[in-house]
Amino acid sequence: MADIEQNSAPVRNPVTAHPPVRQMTAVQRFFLSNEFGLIVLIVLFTIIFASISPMFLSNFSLYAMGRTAAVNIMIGFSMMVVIVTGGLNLGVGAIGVCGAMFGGWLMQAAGLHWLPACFGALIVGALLGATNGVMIVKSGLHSFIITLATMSVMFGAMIFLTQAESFREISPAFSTLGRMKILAVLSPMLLTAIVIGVLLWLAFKFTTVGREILAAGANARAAELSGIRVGRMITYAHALSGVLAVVAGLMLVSRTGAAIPSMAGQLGQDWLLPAFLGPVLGGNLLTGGRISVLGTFLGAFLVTMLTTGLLLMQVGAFWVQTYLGLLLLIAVLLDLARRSYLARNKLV
Amino acid sequence: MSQFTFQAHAVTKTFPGVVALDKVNLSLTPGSVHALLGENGAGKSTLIKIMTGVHRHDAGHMEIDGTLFAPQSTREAIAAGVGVVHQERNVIPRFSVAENIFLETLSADPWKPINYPKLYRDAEHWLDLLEIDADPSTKVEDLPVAKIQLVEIAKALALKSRILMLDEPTASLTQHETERLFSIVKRLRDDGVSLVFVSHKLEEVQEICDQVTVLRDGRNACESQPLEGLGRQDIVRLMIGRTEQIPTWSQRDCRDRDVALELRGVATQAGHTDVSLSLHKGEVLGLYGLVGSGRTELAKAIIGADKVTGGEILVEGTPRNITSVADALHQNRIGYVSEDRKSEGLILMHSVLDNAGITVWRRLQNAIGAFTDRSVEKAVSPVVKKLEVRTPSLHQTIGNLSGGNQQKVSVAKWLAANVSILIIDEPTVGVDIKTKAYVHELIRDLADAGTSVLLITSDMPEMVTVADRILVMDEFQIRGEVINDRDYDRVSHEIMQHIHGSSEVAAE
Amino acid sequence: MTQHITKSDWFGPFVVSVAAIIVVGILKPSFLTPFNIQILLLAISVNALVAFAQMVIIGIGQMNLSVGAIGGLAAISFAGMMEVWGLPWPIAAMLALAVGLLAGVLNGALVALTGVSAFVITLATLSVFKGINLGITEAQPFYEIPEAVKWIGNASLFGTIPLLFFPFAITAIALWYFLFRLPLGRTILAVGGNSHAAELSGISVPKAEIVAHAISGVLAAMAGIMLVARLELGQPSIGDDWLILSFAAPVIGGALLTGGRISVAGTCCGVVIIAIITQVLVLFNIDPFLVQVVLGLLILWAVGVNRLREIRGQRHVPGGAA
Amino acid sequence: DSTTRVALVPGGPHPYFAAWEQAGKDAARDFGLAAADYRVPQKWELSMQNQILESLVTQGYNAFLVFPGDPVGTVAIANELAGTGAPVLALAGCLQDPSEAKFCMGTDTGNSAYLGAKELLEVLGPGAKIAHFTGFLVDPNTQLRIDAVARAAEEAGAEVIQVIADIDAPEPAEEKINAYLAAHAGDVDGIITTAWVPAVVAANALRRIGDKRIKMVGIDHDEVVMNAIRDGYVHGTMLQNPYGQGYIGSFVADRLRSGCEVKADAPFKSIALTDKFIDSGTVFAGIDAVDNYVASMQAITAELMEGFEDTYLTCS
Ligand SMILES: Nc1ncnc2c1ncn2[C@@H]1O[C@H](COP(=O)(O)OP(=O)(O)OP(=O)(O)O)[C@@H](O)[C@H]1O
Ligand SMILES: Nc1ncnc2c1ncn2[C@@H]1O[C@H](COP(=O)(O)OP(=O)(O)OP(=O)(O)O)[C@@H](O)[C@H]1O
Ligand SMILES: O[C@@H]1[C@H](O)[C@H](O)CO[C@H]1O
Ligand SMILES: [Mg+2]
Ligand SMILES: [Mg+2]
Repeated sequence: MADIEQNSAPVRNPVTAHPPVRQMTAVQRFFLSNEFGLIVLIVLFTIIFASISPMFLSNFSLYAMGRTAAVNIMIGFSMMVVIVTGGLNLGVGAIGVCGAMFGGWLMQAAGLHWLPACFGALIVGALLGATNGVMIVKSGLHSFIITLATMSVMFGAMIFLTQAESFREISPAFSTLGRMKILAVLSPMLLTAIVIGVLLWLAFKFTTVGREILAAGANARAAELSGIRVGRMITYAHALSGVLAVVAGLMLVSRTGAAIPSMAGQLGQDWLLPAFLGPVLGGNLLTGGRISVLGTFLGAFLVTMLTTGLLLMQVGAFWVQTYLGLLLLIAVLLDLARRSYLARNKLV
Repeated sequence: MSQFTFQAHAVTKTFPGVVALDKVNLSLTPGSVHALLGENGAGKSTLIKIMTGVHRHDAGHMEIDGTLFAPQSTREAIAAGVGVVHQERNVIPRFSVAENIFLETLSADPWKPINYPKLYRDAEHWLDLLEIDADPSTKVEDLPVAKIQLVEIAKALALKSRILMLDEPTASLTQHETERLFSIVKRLRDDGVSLVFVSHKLEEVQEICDQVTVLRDGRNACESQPLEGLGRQDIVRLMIGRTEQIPTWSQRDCRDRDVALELRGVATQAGHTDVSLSLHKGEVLGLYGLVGSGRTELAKAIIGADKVTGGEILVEGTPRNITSVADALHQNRIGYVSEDRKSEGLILMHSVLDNAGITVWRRLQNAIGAFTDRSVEKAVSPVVKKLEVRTPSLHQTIGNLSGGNQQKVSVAKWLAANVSILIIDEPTVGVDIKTKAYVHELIRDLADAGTSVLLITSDMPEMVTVADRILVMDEFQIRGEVINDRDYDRVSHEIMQHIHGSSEVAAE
Repeated sequence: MTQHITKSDWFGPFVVSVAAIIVVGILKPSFLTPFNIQILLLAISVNALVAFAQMVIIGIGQMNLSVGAIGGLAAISFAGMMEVWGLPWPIAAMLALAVGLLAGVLNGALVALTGVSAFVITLATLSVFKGINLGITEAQPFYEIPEAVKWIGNASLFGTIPLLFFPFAITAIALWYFLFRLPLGRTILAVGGNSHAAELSGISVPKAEIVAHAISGVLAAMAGIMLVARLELGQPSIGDDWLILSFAAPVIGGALLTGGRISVAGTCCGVVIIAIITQVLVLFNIDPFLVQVVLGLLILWAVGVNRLREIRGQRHVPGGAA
Repeated sequence: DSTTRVALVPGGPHPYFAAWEQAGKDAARDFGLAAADYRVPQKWELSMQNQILESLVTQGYNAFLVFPGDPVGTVAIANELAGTGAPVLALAGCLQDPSEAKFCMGTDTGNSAYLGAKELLEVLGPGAKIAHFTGFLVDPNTQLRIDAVARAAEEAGAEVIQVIADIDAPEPAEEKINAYLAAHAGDVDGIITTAWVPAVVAANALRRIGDKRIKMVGIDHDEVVMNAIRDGYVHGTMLQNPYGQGYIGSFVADRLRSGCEVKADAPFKSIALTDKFIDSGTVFAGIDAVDNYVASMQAITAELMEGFEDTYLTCS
């Protein structure tokens, strides 16, 4: 029989000292994180690809990879900021193209300098995104179905207005950005993606709006009852998504030296895959409430790298996709194995 | 040879950063009701989850009838005759009551067509037994919370287990439903079932249990001991290491002070037609009523989460049109502590700090709308400390905290919000006795500091301890007012009279 | 009883589709000619299977991005086995279904064993399946489709009911029976409704996941096979355009993407609505440059009408949107 | 031996380009090239094609025969490729001027659609009503084709009563074409299709209804279309010459790397997109040509090949 403890009224600070705890340090948490896993995979595959084909690390290859990754990263960011609300934006491509075409029109038809033209394009992106947000909030319908419909309307309106014609008279200064090399390997586009990534990270970590968007995404009802204007936050997230999509679109304009209606394929659907790959590999929950900007960045980068590596290895042209799929599976499984190994052996 | 049905020896379980159970022993005998007690976060639910195959223990072992018992899944535990009503609700909302009750047996023969008429008939038996007034074909999502709890109990009973564990089954039940449950518990006990009963209501424990195990900080404070001979204070001392301190406050009358919140003939979409009340500065106004009397709905209407369809709401004497909780919080400094912490009160996937701080972000933000976690920490940690929220750190995911500690945070975040009017709905459901006293103290402190509190609780002793004045609500109407002179018998009698009086009127 | 019907998940989409049929029928009488009905039913029959393949996965609270890739792989397997190996069509069809089953089980097993979200897994297997498809065909269609198969793809009863309608109808009924009357099917919806509760109730979540994905794979394969019969060739691009349709139809039909709530009848109505919208664009000779705009507006209209019906009389629920 | 490594890169997986593979192999063998490889983007996506092209540079290819994923959008990457010193030819479809592609060799899509429509309207006679089924609107060729068909109809006093676009994939094509025929088969006398997939689907649909009253002119040489011509359901098809494009293109690319230059005054044709166009053969194949269309394409190829160096190049 146990002793009945008497009169022990220990004074303690329950927040830190009780019960006996083995606190996880920030470093340990990082080792368990998705981001660390992605870094490991990126290093691993770099070694593999480089040892098979030394050209993989050539200046041109690295430059081209960074440039392609930059666009995929921006597309991923665009979807990410909506995913964190627990929603989706099928219209990233449609909005991206609409904004980019508007930017092209401003430069060609209205003869604007590229800076205000880009600004105008971003505004269009914000407006189109906000339109989605308002419709989702007002109707109470899932963003999937709303953005599915508006993607068709927006893209269709763009095709109707432009009659599917491209705008070629892009200011040379702007299209130079798409070809410029910093230190022989770095594209200004990748630099832009990094800067935007840092800004997003800051916004979702330190600003009220960012945090409120996350809260709304995690549990809309609880957020609403805590005094957060959930509808407004969802609208903000969609507007931001629109802006980021247009950044991706403008990157393509700069790179192609023209604004073309087909830059994201029919209805902008070509962007859907990269839009999901980055955020999902990056560990953002599709149910919302959790964001990983670095994860999205690394996820998009990993996929671009795998594709580049596979193309370089000259596996049978038609089979590339199979190998890409298998590599993705392997990547996911490796990461899983890493985490369960660490956990099982209590290494973290 | 062991005389026990079930034995746990030195069971240990750690979560990242937390030792939830530290060499815990437990012995159950057939035909007895075993109380499992302890403060919030002591490890009760963890032990139960290990016994039912939800978690795996790290060390120690368990036996049933002398053979090793180490369930790897819920199915194995059920097969071994261990049934459970978990602390958190676990139903399939879109499924009918009957399907939920028989969910365990449903998957036994995957290809045998379900005979729905028969399923409904079988379910009737359990519904009748627990006096649940619901059609077996109703979807569970259409039921009120208390009934869902009863459905869960029916579900556990339907398994006809040898060991049945009830983790705070009465937290959201009325007295009547609790009595019903107890008569069933007694019958099962007499049939030789071994029951485990978890509750923070010690009166219930003393009424129904014959053995007791107390956990403290994940360790046995006592181990499978007869309850007989242990008084309330003995148990309390085992749980918290000292005797209970029941705060008492003298009678207070704030009716001559300014009115902070006034309702004039308020009608709501939820069903109120004509509610008038005034809450004075620094007053604790109780709103008592039976389950379903419309108190929560009234609170939601006041804070703008539900539609007000008529009448007037005045804050500090001026009529206000509050259309959202944000309005209520930022424009009118009104807060609301929800009774449903899981879906309305907390964001389970976020950290303790994010949950406690959610109401202060806007207050702390600088010119560009940014704030630092440190400033939030500074704002919330006094309340978090005061309530002794048991968490390895403020960065712990709140979903990993014990139920009672979650409840504390859902109260804490509104204490941190610095509002002038606070509506508190059932603040101590599932909260241990020590914390309950802290919560009461906090409410009083708030009132003393000038905050006006509208306290909704179905816990009569709590009401009599804390409120200055009590309004009685029944069927969406205020039936009467009671001045609280802390005379429990008189006050409770008067309250019940208002309720019964109204039902007599209604019957006429 | 009436209340029971009007409250059910599929009633809204049903009203929308009936209204659409009546309006279009009045404005364009040629819409209701037997031949046009046949065309409509043909489109519905195949698309419904595609939608079902996704619906089952939505039911369990997941997403299957590889529906189209499985359908395409089954389609070219079906056509290829007949052309290259000269297999008789029923055997080829069975083997193609087996390909779908295998692909589905693979998806399900990976999801169940790794615990990685189905979204990620099927994103990866989508590439694998599509890559195998392209690797085998090198993007060239298989042309040698037996006459019997072509006949099945195009024959109809009384000039209105295409033969392909029957596999669809039988599948729909069987699927309803499975999901709403058999314990195994209910387990899938239980997991979708609350997987944690289902697990605590002794339901094997991995098993439910594997079964759901297996069914999804078979349904996608069926759609692929039926398309080969209808298109009269084994196109490697079959399935490329399924993804959006596969989600749109169940969602218009009242399914919740969070799982646990799906309706076979509702999904059928969703498919009907989409088929009518597609036809309307052609029937009313919409300027090709405006087709996409009108399409989007019609989808909004369809879901909007249904939504309005739901909202009326409902209480104000804050934060209902996501 | 030549060090030329030619990459033949279509816009995506599409049956039209299958002939390039053999053409490249044959050219590599006949002209002793280091390689002439057919490299297909996995998806019909501009970004995918760009990525492949970049990768091919890294892999050491030094001559590029590219079907532009987009006539404007592909200019930038073509210029970048040219910037590495590699000759770039637009093949089967053109880049819009200006670009650093040496020239474009392919089908004059507008002209082809115009000629096809003419063939159709000839058998239908004046006052005919025709429907036009075509490809994706984002493909600016589509606009050229729509305009060309409209022009042909106007000249012949016929009427284009419906244009259905965005159906260059089998399933939407199947759905829309069938729906159209179900409702309007009686209103229309002829059909012209100016994209591969709609041609296949429309040919099948006509066979299914068994309606030989409606005359159709298709495009490309899909077996379904050729068989429908044989059986009288389709009047004929506008052929293109993918093999010839790949074969001649590989040859020219090698010549350009070994010191040849494109003549300043080469007799290029002008089309809507470019002033440096070489027609690889725009041929109508009706019932009489259906069994020997391969031969007639080979004849065209041989003819083009024969005079190519003299006509278009100056070699040191
Ligand atoms: N899944 C988990 N992850 C991390 N920590 C956990 C988890 N579950 C429980 N804990 C921790 O284990 C300890 C014991 O929790 P448990 O739920 O067993 O308490 P309890 O005695 O049931 O309390 P209550 O009376 O509040 O229900 C707590 O400190 C809790 O934070
Ligand atoms: N027994 C019941 N049967 C059906 N509906 C009920 C029942 N109890 C409550 N409700 C529903 O709940 C609503 C009122 O509950 P509300 O939560 O406002 O009451 P309350 O007084 O706060 O009670 P409590 O919070 O103690 O449950 C009503 O709209 C009613 O429809
Ligand atoms: O229609 C065909 C194909 O669709 C492909 O684009 C190649 O040339 C066109 O004429
Ligand atoms: Mg507990
Ligand atoms: Mg209540």
